[in-house]
Amino acid sequence: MSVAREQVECLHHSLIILLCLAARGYAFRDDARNGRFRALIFTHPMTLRMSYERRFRVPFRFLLLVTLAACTREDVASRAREPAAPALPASGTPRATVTLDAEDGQWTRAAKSLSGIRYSQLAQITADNVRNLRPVWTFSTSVLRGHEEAPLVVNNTMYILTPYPNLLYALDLTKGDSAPTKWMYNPKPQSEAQGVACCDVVNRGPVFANGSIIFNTLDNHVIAVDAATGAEKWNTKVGEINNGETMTMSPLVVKNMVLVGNSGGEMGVRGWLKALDLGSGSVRWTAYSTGPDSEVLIGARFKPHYPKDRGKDLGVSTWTGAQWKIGGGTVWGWISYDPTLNLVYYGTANPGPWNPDQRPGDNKWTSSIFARDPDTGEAVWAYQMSPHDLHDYDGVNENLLIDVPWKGQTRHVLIHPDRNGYVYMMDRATGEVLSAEPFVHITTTHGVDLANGMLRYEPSKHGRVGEVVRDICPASPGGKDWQPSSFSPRTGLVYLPHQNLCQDSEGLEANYIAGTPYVGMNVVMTAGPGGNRGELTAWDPAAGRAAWKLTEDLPVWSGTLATAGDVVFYGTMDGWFKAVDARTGAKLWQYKTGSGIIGQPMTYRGPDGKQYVAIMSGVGGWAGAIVAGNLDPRDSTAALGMVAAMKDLPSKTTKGGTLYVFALP
Amino acid sequence: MSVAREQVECLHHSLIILLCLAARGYAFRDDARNGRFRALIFTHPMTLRMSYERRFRVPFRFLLLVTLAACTREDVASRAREPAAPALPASGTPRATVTLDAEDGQWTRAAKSLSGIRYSQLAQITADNVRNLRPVWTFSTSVLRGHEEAPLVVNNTMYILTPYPNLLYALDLTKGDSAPTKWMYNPKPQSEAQGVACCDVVNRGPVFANGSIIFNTLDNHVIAVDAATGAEKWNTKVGEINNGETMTMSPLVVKNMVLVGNSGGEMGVRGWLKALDLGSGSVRWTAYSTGPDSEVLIGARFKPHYPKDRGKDLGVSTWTGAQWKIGGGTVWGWISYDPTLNLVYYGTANPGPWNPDQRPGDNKWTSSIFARDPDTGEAVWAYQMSPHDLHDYDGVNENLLIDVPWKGQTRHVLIHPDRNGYVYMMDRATGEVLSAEPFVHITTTHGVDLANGMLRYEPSKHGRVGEVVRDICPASPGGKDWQPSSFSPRTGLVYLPHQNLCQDSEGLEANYIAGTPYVGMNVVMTAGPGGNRGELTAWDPAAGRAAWKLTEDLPVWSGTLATAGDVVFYGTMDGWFKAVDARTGAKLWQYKTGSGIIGQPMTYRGPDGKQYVAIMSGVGGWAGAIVAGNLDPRDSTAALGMVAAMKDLPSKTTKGGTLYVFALP
Amino acid sequence: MMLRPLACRARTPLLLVGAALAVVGCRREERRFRESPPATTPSAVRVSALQPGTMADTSHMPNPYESSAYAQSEGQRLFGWYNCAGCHANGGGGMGPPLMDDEWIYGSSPENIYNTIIQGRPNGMPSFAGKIPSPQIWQLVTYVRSLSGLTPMSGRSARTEHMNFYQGAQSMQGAQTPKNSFRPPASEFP
Amino acid sequence: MMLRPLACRARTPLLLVGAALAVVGCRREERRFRESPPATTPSAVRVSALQPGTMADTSHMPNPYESSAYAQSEGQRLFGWYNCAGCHANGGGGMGPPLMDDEWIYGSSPENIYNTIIQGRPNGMPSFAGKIPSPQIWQLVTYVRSLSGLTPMSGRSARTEHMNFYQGAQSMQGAQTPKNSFRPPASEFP
Repeated sequence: MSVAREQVECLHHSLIILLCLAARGYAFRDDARNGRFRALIFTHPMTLRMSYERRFRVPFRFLLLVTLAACTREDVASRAREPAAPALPASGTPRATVTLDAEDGQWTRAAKSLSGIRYSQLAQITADNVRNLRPVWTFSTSVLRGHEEAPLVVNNTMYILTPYPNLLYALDLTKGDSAPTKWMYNPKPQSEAQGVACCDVVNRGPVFANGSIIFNTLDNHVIAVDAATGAEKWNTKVGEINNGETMTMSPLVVKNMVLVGNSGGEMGVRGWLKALDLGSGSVRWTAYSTGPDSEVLIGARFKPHYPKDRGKDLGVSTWTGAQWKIGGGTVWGWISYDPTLNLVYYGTANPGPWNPDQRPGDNKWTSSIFARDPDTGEAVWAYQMSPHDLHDYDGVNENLLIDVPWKGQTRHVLIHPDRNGYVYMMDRATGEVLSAEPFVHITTTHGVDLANGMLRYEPSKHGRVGEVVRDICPASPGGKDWQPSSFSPRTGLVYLPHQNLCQDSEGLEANYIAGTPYVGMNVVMTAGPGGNRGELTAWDPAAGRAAWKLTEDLPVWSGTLATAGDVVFYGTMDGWFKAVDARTGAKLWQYKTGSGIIGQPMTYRGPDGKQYVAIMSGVGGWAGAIVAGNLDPRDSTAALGMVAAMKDLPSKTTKGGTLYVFALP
Repeated sequence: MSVAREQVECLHHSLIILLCLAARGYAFRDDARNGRFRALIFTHPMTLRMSYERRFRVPFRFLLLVTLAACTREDVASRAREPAAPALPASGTPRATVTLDAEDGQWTRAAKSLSGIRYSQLAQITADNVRNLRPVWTFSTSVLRGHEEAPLVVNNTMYILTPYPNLLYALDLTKGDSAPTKWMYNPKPQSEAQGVACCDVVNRGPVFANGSIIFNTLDNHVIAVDAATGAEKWNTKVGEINNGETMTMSPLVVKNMVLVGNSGGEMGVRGWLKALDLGSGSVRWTAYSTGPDSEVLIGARFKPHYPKDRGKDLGVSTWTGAQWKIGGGTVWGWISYDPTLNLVYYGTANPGPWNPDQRPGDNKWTSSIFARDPDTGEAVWAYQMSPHDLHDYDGVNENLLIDVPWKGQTRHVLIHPDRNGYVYMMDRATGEVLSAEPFVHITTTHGVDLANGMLRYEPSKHGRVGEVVRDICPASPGGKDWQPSSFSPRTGLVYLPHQNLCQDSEGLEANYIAGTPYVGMNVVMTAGPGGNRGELTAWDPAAGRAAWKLTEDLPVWSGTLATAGDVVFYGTMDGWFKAVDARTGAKLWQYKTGSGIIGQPMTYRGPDGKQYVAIMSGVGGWAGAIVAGNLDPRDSTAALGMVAAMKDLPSKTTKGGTLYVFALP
Repeated sequence: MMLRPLACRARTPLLLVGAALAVVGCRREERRFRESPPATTPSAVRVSALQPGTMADTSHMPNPYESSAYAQSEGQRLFGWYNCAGCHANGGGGMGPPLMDDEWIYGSSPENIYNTIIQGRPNGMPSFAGKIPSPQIWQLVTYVRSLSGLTPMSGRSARTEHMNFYQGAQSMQGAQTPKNSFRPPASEFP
Repeated sequence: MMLRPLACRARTPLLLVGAALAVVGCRREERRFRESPPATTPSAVRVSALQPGTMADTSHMPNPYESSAYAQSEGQRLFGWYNCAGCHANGGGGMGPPLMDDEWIYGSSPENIYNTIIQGRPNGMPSFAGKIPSPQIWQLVTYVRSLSGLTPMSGRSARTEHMNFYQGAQSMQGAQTPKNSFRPPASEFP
C-alpha cells in the first residue's frame, strides 16, 4: 500500500468522523464569508433546547493541517506496530505444539493444565456436529455480579465459585439431566471488601488438589474445603482490606504449595505472591513484587536475560523514597508451571498510582514476568515488559508454556499476550524475548528492541498532570486483559480473546489514603480502529502473526477453550456463547444465555461418557461494570473511563449469574 | 377400608413418627422399672455435646391413649373431607366446556382470557412431540427475588415485569434465536416498600390494553407505558406503604377500566378494588371490602344468594367497633370477567389480624367472592367462603368462568379452588354454590352446607390466645394459594397446582401499629398426609372430583398452562419445568432451569409461525421465602411458619431470575 | 417503666421438649430500681469496618443493659409488642432478615443495632425514631443480641420451643450457624 | 481552613466544548470570613421513609452551606482530595455507586449524606469518622448534592468536560435521568 493511498484512506476516515459528528446531532456548515471556504462551524445538538448557543468554529486551514498531520503521523507510526495481515493457518509449515498429560475428562484448575493452555483432548464435539449443541441444564448462582470464574469438574462433581460473596457450590453430576447441590460452602466475606475491589467483585475460580477445593475470598482469605463434604480444612487470612487489598485470582497448586497473589493495584497496594502449605494453609514464603531483593526473593540464582533487569535492590532503587511500599505490582492474574524446569511463571500488575509523574523510575518489578522456583520462591529470572508504565499496562496476563519451532530448532517458550499490545514469546528457561509482535493497534510504543529487551515508548503519549493525551492505543485494559487464551497443539494456534479500545487520559495528582483509590488519572475510552470493541485472534506463534481474526462489537471479555474436536469456544458480553472452527475461525454455533458472558469456558466428560461444555453467564468485570454496578453513562470517566466505551451495554444485556451446560443430543 | 384396618394403619404411622425421631438423633428407651413397659424416654440429640441432659419421659399409657384417640378422631374426621379417590377422565360422559375467542397466538393478560382459563389453542406442541422441546433462548431479569409473573406477548414483543424493583422489559421477538431488549422502563419504587411486603416482593405480571402495558408497583403506583416505546402514559399512586399497603396483583382491563387491588392483609390494611380510567389513570370508583355499604358499593342491585350474606352494612356490623378499618380483605388475587353478564369476579383476602379472638363476628367481606358491575363497581352478589376466618384462608384465588353440565343442564359457573380446601362451583349469575368438594386433606371444616352456604367448622381447630392447636389442614397458605389453575375444554378438566401442608398454630395478642405486621399467630407448618408437599390435581368439575393427581415433593407454587396439544405445563420449586399429558397426567418432558419455578407458564406463536412456551425461573414467594430472603431454618416460625415446612429448600435450589423460552427443533 | 420482681419469667411449657431449657435458662439477678436511662443516642457510629488512612479506635458506646437478664426479658416482650416479631419472627426472619445468625448487615455492636432501630434501613426496616423510648430500645438491643448468642441467654423465656415438637431439633440456643450452611448471605438486603 | 477570594474557580478549558458551560457556571457570591463551623453531627436521622404508627415530622438538620457556591467549589476539591472520585468518578460511579442520578440508597437529604460519609455503609463505603473535619464534610455534602441537581450548580467547575470531546453529548448538567433508562436500580448496593 503506497503512502499516498494510505493518506487518502486516512482523509476518508476524517470524513467519516465528520459524518459521525453529524449523526450525533452536531450541525456544521462552512463559514464561507467572502466566497472562499474558510472554516467549519460546529453547532452542538443541545443548542436546540438551551438558551445560549454552544458552537465552535474550526478554521479550514487548521482542519486541513491537523488532518494531514494526523494522517501522516498515524501512518508512519502504525507501520511499526500494526498487527500483520491475517493469513491462512500454516498447514505444511512447522507449528507450535505441546506435550499433553493423559486426558482424564476432568477440569481440576482454571486453565486445566499446569502449562495454562486450556486445551481438552475430548473430541466428541467437533466442528462438524457442534451445530447440534444444546443446553442440558442450568444453575443459578444467587449472585448478580460479574462471573469471571471457571467451573471445575472433579470426580463427577462440578464446583462453582461465585463472585463476592464467594459462595462455593458442589453439584452432583451423576443425576442425569440436572445436577443437585451436594453442598454449599459460604465463607461469609466482609461486605466492606466490595469497597476496595477495583473493577467489580469478581473471582476467577477455585483449584482442586489433594482432595480439597482451594480458593480466595474477596476479603483475603485463602480457604481449603474438603471436596467431598464441603468441610473447611483450613482458612488463612493473607491480606487486609483496610490497606486496599483484595483477592480475585485463581490459585495454582504446585508441589504441595498453594500459590496465591493479591489484587488492588488501584488502591496503593504492594503486590506479592505467597506459597501456602497445601496441608495446613501456613505461609511458606512470600515474594513481594517491589522492595529490597530480600523481600522480592531475589538471590544468587537470579539471572535475568537483559542488563536492564540486573542490579541490586532494583525494587527499591527504581522508585523514589518509600513509594515502592504503595507501588502496586499486585499478582492477580495467572500462574503457569513447568515441572521439567521446576519454575512457576506469573506477571505483576501495573505500578501505582496510574499518574506516572508521581513515581519517577522504572518502578520494578511492576508490569513484569517472574520465573521462580516454587520450592523456595527464589526468582530465577525476571523481565519487565513496561518499565515506568504510563497507561496501566499490567503484566498479569496468562503465560502459555508451549514448544515452538523457531529458526530451525524447537524452543521451550512461554507465550504472553501482554496488555501493552504485544504477544511476547520468551525462552522460558532464560527469559530471552524471541519475538514480540503486536496483536492490536498500538500508538503508545514502537515495538520491543530484541537486542536489549527495551520497549520503545512514543514520547508524545506520556502526559503530564493536567495535560490531556489523546489516542492512547491500546487503552488501559490493554490489547488484552485477564481473559485467558487457549492453545491447540492440533492447529499450533493460540486463541486470544481481547478488546480493541483506545483512550484519552489526563493526569491528576493522586493523594494516598490507605484503603482508598490511588489512581490519579482521568480516562475516557473509546473503540479502536474499525469501531469494533472486541476481537478473537488466532495467533500463530511460529510465524509471529495472526492466522485469522474475528471481530466482535463488544470486548471479548471471556476466556477461550480449544478442544481436540477443532472447536474454539468463547462468549460475548451480550450473552452469546459461540463455537468457531479452530482452523478457520468459521462461526459454527451460538446460543443466547441470560446475561453477558465474561467467564472461562471448560469441557468435561460426564459420568455417562458424553462430552459436556460449560460456561458461566453473568456480565460484569471492568468492561461490564456499567451493568453490574449500575453506573451512570453520562460520566465518561466512570469506572476508570471504561463506561465511555460501554455506554450501550445496558441496552444489550442484563445482570445475572447462571451456569449453562451444553451437550450434543 | 374397615375402621379397624384404618386404626392399624394409623398406629403404623405412629411407629413411623418414632422412627423419624430416632433418625433425627433422639434416643428413646422404655422405662421398664418394675418389669412392665411403662413409658418411653426421649433423649435430645444435643445432649451429647451439652452439659445437662435434655430428655423427656412419655408415660406409655398416655402415649397409647393419645395415639389411639388421634387415630380414631383422625379417621372419623377425614371421612367427610378427604378428596374422592382419583378416577379416569370421564370420556363418554358430558364434560365442562367454554366458548373461546379466536386464537391470535398472543398472551395479552396473565390468564390469557377474560374467563381466566389459561388455555391456548396453539397445538404444534403436542403430547406426542413435547419430549423434543428445548430451550431456545434465555433472559436474565437482573432481579433475584421470587418471580411469580406471567410474561406477555403482544405484536411480536415480549413483556417481562420483575418483582420489586418492578423493572419492565420489552423484548423484540423478531430476531430469531435471541430477543434483544427494545426498551426497559424502571419505575424506581421506594425501597422501603419491601418492608411491608408480606411474603416476598413478588409481582404477578402486567396487562396489555389499548397500546399500553399497565402494571402495579410494590409501592402502590399503577403505571401505563406505551407498549411500543416504553414512554410513560400515566402513573397513579393509589396506596400508602406507611399504612402497610403494597400491590402485587396483575391488573385486568375491562371496558376501558383498569381494575387493581391492594395487598397487605398481614399489615392491618383495609382491602379495596379500584377501577382506573384506561386513558387517564384517574380513579373511577373504589369498592372497599369492609365498611359501610356505601363504601363497599353495595346498593339496590345487591342480591346475594344466601340469607347469611344479606343485611345492611354487614361490612361494619360483623366487626367490633372500628376494626373493619384495619380488617384486611385485600384484593391481591385474580379477576375474571363475563362480558355477557357484564360482571367481574374476584375474591377478598383474609381478615386481620390472623388471631380470630381479636375480631369477633363474621368479618365481612373478607374471604369472600364479589360479583360486580364494572361500569359502576356496584356489587351484584357476594358470597363469604370462610366467615370469621380462623386460619388465613384468603378468598383471592382464581375464578375460572366455564360452562358445566350439571344435573341435566348446562350451567354458567365459576370454578373457585379456595384456600380452605374446597373447589367451589357457583352459578356465576346468582352466586349459588352448586358444589363444594375437597381437593386436599381438610381437618378444619366438615364441608359446605349447600342449603345455606355455611362452612361447617370443626370446633377443636379454633384456638385461643396462648393455646396451641395442632394438625390444622390445610395450613394457612390453604389447599391452594395464588398459583392459578388452567382449564382445557378438550378434556373438561381444571388443572390445579397446589400444596399439601398442615400446621400447628398458637394465637398471640396482636398490637396494631400502622405499617407493621398485624398477625397475632405463631405458626409451624409441615407436610400434609403422604409427606409430599405439593400436588397437581386434574379436577373434573362435572363430577366434582379429581380425575387424576400428581404428587410433588415441594409445593407446586407455579401456575399451570393447558394447550390444545393436550399438554399441561407447570414448574416445581426446585427448578424443573414439566409437561404432562392433559388426559392422563403422564409425565412427558422436563427441563432443569436455573432456579425454582413459581411463575406462570404461557405460550405464543412467534413471528416465524412456531409455537413457543415461556416460563420465569426464580424462586421465592411465601413458600420460597427461606431462599429468597435467606431465612434461618432454626426458627420454625420464620416466614409465618412456612420455613418449618421448607427447611430443605435451600439445598434444592438457589436464587435467580431468568426467563426460559422453549420450542421444538 | 414497669419493674418486675423476677429477673426471668419462664412460661410453663406446654409440651415436654421445652421444659428442660426453660429451667436451665432461669437465674436470678439483682433487681435495679430507678436506674437512670442511658445517655443519648450514639451519633458517629461506624456502619463499615473500612476506615481510610490509619485505623482509629472505635469508641463503643456500651449498652447499659448488656448483661441484664431483666432487660433481656423486657426486650423479648417489647420485641413482640412493637411487632418486631412480625417481620423477624422469633429470630428466623420473614419480611425482614433473620436475627439469630451471624450475619449483620449494619453491624452487630449494641450501638449499631440501636441506630438500625431508630434510623431505619433502606430496604424495609422502618425508622422507630420517636416511637420507642431510648431505654426500651436498649432493652430490645439486649434481646436482639441474645438471639445470636452475643449476650448471655439467661433472660430468654422458652416461649416458642413448644411449637417445634414436630419439627425436631430446632435450637434457639444462640448462633452456631454452620459455616457450611446452604444459606447464601443476605447481600441483597441492604 | 483556607479561604479563597473567588467563589468559583473555573480552569481554562482545554477544548472548545467545555468553554461555554464554565462561563455560564460562574457567579460571584458574598465571601464569608470566619464562619462558625456547623453544629455537631446529626444523630437520629431517618434512613427509611417507613415510619410505624402515625407519621412524625422529620426534623431536618439544615446544611449551613447548602446554597454556598464557595462551599460547593471547595467540596469539589475535597471530593478529589479525599479520593471520593476514585470510587464515584466524576459522579458516574465505579467501585462505588453513581452520585449524579436520582437514586439514593441511604437518602438524599444533607444529613443523610453527612451520615453516610462519617458512618460508612456496609457494602464498601468507608467510614470517614475522625478523618474529615465536620465543616469539610458539609462542603462535600453540598458538592455531592449538586452532582444530581439537588443544589444549584453555580459553583462547579467544568473540570472534566474537556475529556468528553470524542464521546459526544455527555452532560454534567444535573440529574435528568430519563425515567426510561436502561439502568436497573442499585438494589444490590446496600
